[in-house]
Amino acid sequence: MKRELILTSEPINEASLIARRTMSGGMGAVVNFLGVVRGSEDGKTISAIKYEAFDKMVRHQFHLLFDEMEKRWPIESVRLVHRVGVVKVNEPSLWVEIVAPHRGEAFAACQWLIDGMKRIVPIWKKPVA
Amino acid sequence: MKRELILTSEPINEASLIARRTMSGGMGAVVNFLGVVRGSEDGKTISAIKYEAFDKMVRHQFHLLFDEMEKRWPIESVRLVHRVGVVKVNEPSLWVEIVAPHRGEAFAACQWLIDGMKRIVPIWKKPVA
Amino acid sequence: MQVRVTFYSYFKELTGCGETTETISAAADLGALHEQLMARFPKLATMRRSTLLAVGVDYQTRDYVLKEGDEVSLFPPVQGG
Amino acid sequence: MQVRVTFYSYFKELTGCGETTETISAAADLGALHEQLMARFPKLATMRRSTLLAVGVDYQTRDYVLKEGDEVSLFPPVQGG
Repeated sequence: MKRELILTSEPINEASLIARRTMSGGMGAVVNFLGVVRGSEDGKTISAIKYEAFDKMVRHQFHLLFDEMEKRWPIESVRLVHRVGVVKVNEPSLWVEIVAPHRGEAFAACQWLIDGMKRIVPIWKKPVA
Repeated sequence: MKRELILTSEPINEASLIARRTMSGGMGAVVNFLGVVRGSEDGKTISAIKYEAFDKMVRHQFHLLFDEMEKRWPIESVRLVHRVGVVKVNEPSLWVEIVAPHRGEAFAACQWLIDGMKRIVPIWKKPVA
Repeated sequence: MQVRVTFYSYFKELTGCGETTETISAAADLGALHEQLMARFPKLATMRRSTLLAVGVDYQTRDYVLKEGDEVSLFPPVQGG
Repeated sequence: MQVRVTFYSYFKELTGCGETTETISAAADLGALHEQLMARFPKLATMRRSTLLAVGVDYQTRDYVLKEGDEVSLFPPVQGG
């Protein structure tokens, strides 16, 4: 399984990520997820979210999740980009892509990965008023 | 709910579809699905799939699915592009996008829509050797 | 009464035609039309149980009563995606 | 024995510092270190049940026995995405 993990303070460039996608002939499904900063958090209007990451542990925990994904599903490629630092409202903070033979496993793995991230990957949010 | 449905014999241009995306401040999740023609069908190597569509009924049935989606989930936008005619191996035949406030409903709706399509939308495949 | 019938996908191969016009008795239902078509195109009968029936752009069940001008479609299970 | 402790997210506000060094008895476990830190930084105790504990880049449970040079992290529930 190909893996790409990017933690970045730069805006997520979907178009360039998609342009770099490679997939082999046996692959029939690509699922992309984009998480976007919403204009309110806990009912309060915000202008941005500041993401803090325990960088080294983030990388390690994501790779533990990738290891487990690889055991569970026949995935060819996983790519994940997470912003750190200040992300303005309406900007994406997370981009995930799964390439797999069939849609069932692509959807399952993508959702499982995001759920796993929200459980164990040490990233925190702080609303910016 | 915004709806866009395209049946086309032209290649699917993901980059331009993504560039045209609009979403309001309350939206936090975008799920994209890309279905790609695989190199084999029922164990035989193929070079392409020819898609036949009962055009008018395809449009009607998709809109019935969109109506139902709108009742079930708070979706802001659904866009779906399906190729007709010959689609070569490794080329996408289907592109779907759901924009919603949260990821749960975006994933659920996207999968439900594809399942619904495979149940009722009159499109057929013919492998090309 | 006459209705126009269109076949899709490999039903065109089974019948040897894409479209036909079928004469049916007044108040015949879709089930009766299907039987008549299977008698005329015996290969269609091999798909009896998995045939989908539509009138216009909507699916209909076998007890749908046909009206003058109805456009009927017969096709195998759909396979989009 | 001394261990380095790092706080993340609003634990930094609760303790008023991002990093500290804590002196612990030999063979103390992570639970004992947590108790010691809550005694030193009382506001940490409000988060007692939801505190996550890591040594290096791995989560550890309270019965993990600390070793010289361990880098311990304390933080609230994670919120990526």
